[in-house]
Amino acid sequence: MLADNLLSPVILAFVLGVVAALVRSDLRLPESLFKGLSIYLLLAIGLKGGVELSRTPLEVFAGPAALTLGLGLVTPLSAYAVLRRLGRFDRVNAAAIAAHYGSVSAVTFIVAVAFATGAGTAPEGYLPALVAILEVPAIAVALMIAFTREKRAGSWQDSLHEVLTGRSIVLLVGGLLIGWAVGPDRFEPAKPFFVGGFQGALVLFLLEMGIVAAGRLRDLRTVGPFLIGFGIVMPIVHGLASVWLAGFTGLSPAGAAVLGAMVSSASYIAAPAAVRIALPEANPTYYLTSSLGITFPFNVTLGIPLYYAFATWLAA
Amino acid sequence: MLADNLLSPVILAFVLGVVAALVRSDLRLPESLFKGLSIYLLLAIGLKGGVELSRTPLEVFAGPAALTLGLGLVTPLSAYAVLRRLGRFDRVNAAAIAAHYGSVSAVTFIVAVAFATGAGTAPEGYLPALVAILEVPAIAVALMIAFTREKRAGSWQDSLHEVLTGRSIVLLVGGLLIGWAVGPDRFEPAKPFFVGGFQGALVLFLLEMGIVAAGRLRDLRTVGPFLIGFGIVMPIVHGLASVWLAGFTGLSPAGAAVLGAMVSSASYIAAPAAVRIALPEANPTYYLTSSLGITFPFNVTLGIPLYYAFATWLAA
Amino acid sequence: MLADNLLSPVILAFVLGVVAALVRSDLRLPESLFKGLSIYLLLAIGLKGGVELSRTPLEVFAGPAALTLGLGLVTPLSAYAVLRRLGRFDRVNAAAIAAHYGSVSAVTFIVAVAFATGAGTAPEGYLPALVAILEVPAIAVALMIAFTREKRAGSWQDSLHEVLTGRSIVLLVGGLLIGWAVGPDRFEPAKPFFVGGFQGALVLFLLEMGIVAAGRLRDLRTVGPFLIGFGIVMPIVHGLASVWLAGFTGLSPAGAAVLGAMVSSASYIAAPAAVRIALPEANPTYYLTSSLGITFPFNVTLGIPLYYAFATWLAA
Amino acid sequence: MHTTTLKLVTIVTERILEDRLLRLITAKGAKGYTLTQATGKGSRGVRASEWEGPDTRIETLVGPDVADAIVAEIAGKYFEHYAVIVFVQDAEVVRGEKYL
Amino acid sequence: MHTTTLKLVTIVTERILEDRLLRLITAKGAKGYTLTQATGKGSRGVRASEWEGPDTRIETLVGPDVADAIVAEIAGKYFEHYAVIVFVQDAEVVRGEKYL
Amino acid sequence: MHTTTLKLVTIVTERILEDRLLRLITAKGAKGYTLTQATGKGSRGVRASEWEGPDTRIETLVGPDVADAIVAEIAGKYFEHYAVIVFVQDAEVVRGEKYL
Ligand SMILES: Nc1ncnc2c1ncn2[C@@H]1O[C@H](COP(=O)(O)O)[C@@H](O)[C@H]1O
Ligand SMILES: Nc1ncnc2c1ncn2[C@@H]1O[C@H](COP(=O)(O)O)[C@@H](O)[C@H]1O
Ligand SMILES: Nc1ncnc2c1ncn2[C@@H]1O[C@H](COP(=O)(O)O)[C@@H](O)[C@H]1O
Ligand code: NA
Ligand code: NA
Ligand code: NA
Repeated sequence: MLADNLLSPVILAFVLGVVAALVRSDLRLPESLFKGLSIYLLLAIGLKGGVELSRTPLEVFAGPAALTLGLGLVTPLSAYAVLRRLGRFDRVNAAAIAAHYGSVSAVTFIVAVAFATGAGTAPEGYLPALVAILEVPAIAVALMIAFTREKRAGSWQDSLHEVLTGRSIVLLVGGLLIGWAVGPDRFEPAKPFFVGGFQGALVLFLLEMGIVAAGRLRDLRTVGPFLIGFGIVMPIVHGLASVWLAGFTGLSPAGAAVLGAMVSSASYIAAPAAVRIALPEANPTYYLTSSLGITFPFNVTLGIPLYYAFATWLAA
Repeated sequence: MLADNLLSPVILAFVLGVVAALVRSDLRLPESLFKGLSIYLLLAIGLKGGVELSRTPLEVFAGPAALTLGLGLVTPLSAYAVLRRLGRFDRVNAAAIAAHYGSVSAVTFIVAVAFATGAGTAPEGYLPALVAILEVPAIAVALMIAFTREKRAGSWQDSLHEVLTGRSIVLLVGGLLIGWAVGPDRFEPAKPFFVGGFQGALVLFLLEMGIVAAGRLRDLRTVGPFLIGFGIVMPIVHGLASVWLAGFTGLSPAGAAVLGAMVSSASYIAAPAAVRIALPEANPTYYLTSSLGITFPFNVTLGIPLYYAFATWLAA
Repeated sequence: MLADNLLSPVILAFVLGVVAALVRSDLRLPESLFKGLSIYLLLAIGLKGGVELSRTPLEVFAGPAALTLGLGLVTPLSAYAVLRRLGRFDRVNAAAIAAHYGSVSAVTFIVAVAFATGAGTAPEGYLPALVAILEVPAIAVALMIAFTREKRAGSWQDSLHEVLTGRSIVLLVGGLLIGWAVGPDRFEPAKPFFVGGFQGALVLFLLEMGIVAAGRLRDLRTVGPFLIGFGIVMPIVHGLASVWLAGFTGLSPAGAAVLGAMVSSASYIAAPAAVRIALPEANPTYYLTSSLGITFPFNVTLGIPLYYAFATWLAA
Repeated sequence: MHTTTLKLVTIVTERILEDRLLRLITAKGAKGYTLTQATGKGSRGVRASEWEGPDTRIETLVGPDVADAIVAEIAGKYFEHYAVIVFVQDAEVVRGEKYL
Repeated sequence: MHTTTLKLVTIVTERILEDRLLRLITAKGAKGYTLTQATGKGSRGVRASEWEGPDTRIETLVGPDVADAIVAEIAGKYFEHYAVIVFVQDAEVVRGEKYL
Repeated sequence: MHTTTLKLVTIVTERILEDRLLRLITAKGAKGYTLTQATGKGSRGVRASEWEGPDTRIETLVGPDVADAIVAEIAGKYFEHYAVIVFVQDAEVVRGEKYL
């Protein structure tokens, strides 16, 4: 099963990207294409999720949604506590990193869905709605922690506007609403583009992600062993706990595994932008290296199979 | 039927773009991608039209083609007359706007085809050839009006070169010729890309169109109530008249509706570039706001269903 | 058969690009899109080739591979000899041009595969591996010639690093390895994107190739009649010889024709970058105009059908 | 040809500050600006969102007082925590009064 | 190192004028130019084709007379109806004779 | 506001030299640089790989000695065979000591 994940074109493309960067190849996706692919991927998962949502009864959706919201509020607190107590980070940097680990990485979500589907059991189709629910609260909570006691250089209203109107939320929520409004039939003509092309586009996207992540690797020494360990252990803790809790909301094992992957993942699109504005004193090297250089690679290779194995074991 | 149009992913993506711009989201398709999509869409409709043309007898095509040419010559004159007499515009600005309303918006055409197909009756496949016929004459006529009496700052030869060698015409005419030369069988391998992906690509394109059009909305106050009214009533008049005339050339109701949408539409790619060069004194705020901020949104939401309803009513 | 090739959308798109450039149209694919398409095409042929390789026994592959390597070492020498003896080029320029004609044009390869497939007989699926084998050696050989006797302005270590870590090799070899590792089943989800979309993406790519190649045409007068002749005759010689030799390695006629096209082709991505760095004294007008302005258009229109006809005639 | 000597203020900074700095220079009296995309390296290596795009390069032609005001405000507000560089040059502008 | 003082003429204008202005500066004697993509804001908000791409930024190193000629011609022909800004600076160029 | 006068060295050259020139200017003492994509025309028409992208425009703010060293090295090593242009201007930089 691990081999199934590691031998998928998506993961190997990520590895190829890392290798290309390490041998100092000139291979880079043009920035505008990378941005375009991220728009495509976010809109596609929004649309597909919305179409599924349109045929999901509210009572089925309510439990997982409430759980996701709760996890979005709690995980930044647990991450913050660990970073402060065990990691001895100052308040600002701890809050900055916590915002990332509370929020969610859409690409990790996508890879998890692809993995579960490849393993034979498609997770619930409405999960993208949970990604949207998970994205914002954690950032708000973490910033609130940072702003409670002291005056700060940045503005936290500015920052919230940044997340709420940011590309990820607009495309996810917008896509969900569109998909939900049009329903399966009217979505049909757009399917070859948004569904058929999806996996391949993801391969190209992860190729560039590998190049970007490799750029973070050289900072591993700067961030020190604690943050490296944090970037692996924290996701495992958050992920397994979420898988376990998900079982009580009626989510299928595949769905629980994907939710685990989501909660365990660290944001590297929405959160960095928001944190940069609200907490400019925080050091980007910490939060970018841990979320992008450690947690993301860990999750897409080893984490997702782990959450999936745990979910199926729980269900058995 | 109106709901059918308004609830398509294409239209809702346009709305999402408008909303994203209004909440000042950072969502924007990278410029190069938007340009790339426009190249793809124009080439795709050219190719599909050409393939269809290769199996259309000349006598079937001749009538609609002649009508389209005629409308391309007449509509700039009617628009000019209205703008001068009722709108009290000066010659230059009236001619500039008339060039836009005589020419055609390829995206409106595409949306109209998608609408008619979605409504169950595919229009004639050779219609893209009519788009090519409709694009240039109106611009030439309108510039001729502007250049007859006075000396002008711009050059109208330059401007004609601009339209004739412009992206839209080269891709449309080039695509038509290629599609016509290769025929259905040899086009087969390129079909998944150009036909399968078409609707989805259109969704992405209209998302950005929404953002661009929203940028024109703030100028609505500048252009005044007359131009707002003109941007809605003129298309209705041109559109309904064309639908009615199309009936006499043997076009199906669906084809007539699409021709109506084409004729009613206002150019915002070819015409603005040509007019900017030939008539630099004309105020771009007038012609861009009316064509892009008023007529385009009106047509893709309400106009197309109206022309379609009229066409089916006429045929019944 | 020639008509079959000339009337394909891919070739006609190339012609359209040339025409667009000649009439000075503003049509150009944005640079980032062109680069993105080249990444897509190279990765796609790598992946497809790797998947095929995973089910090809080594003994089937060994013969063609050895032949390809041999041709990669010999063709730069034959090209160099002709350029020095008959063309009276100085050592540097002769070596520079020889590097291009020994190496390979991936797009010519793709067009040849499309042609053979269109003609009804798909060539061996593992051929992309041969493209990777053919790309580098010729450049190394040609640079070695240039560096043996004299001190040079450029650095040939730098240059080799450039080719080996260049986009083409990383994507081709990386794609081959990924495709080989994942095998046909796990590649399935990425197929619509990488296989279904391939031909259409190629149409768009060749449109821009036409525009780029047309830009080289104005230099035809500068390079003189010898190089024009060389750009047509050398590929024919290399191509026919390769087709003939390929017959002894067990390659099918279609495969032999494609190998002929590969060997006959002149690089215009990897080689120019490497040569510019190793041999800055060489005049880019010579090597770019001959490879891109003469040999590429010749091969995709007339050359490929010729090699194919010769291969089927040999087999009959 | 009658020309005016104005100050050309060039700012290179992380993309995330673009909107904020444009508001700042407009508030200080700049009548216009020109933006180009840039990348760069200075004392701060990392950018908050690598795919938000690289840096932005802002040029604005202004009078000397406006130039001073812009430079002072940016130095005070952004030098400490953000990657930003500002430099000022003279430039001869035709009909430069328009920009004052 | 021997250097020459030349004039660096910078023009920012709507994309649609790019070809025309390049012909103009070449005709006036410029030996070369450098183009970058730009966007901007000035007194004229609207661009003719938003997706034709934004503005273009043209730099050309020329002698003082050529600089004057370019500036005068652009001011005369394009200032009234188009979005365009032109400014001139000094620049030290190595082997600058090549550009005269 | 306290400013320092530095040299702004601008280099426009073929993309293929980008890495090499960045190493060169860093080796000569530049503390940072700004890159923008450019295209251009000069005495050499052709670029080695048209789709490697067009030219690159490098700006670096440095002290006068570093500026001289950069200009001399580029002139010596690259002027003969490559398309490259270098020019130097003065620029007032706030807290300019950082770049020395
Ligand atoms: N010496 C320099 N010359 C030119 N640009 C610089 C220099 N130093 C920094 N920059 C630019 O300013 C940005 C921010 O620099 P810094 O604040 O030092 O990280 C960099 O990304 C570069 O684009
Ligand atoms: N004060 C300024 N500083 C820098 N660039 C300007 C300024 N004013 C205008 N521009 C540029 O020149 C273009 C045309 O300006 P305008 O003719 O005033 O609309 C704008 O799009 C900007 O790119
Ligand atoms: N007179 C000039 N003014 C501005 N840029 C120039 C000039 N001449 C050349 N360039 C730039 O320098 C590059 C190399 O020029 P060259 O070495 O003359 O081919 C060109 O591609 C242009 O971008
Ligand atoms: Na999380
Ligand atoms: Na019209
Ligand atoms: Na070859």
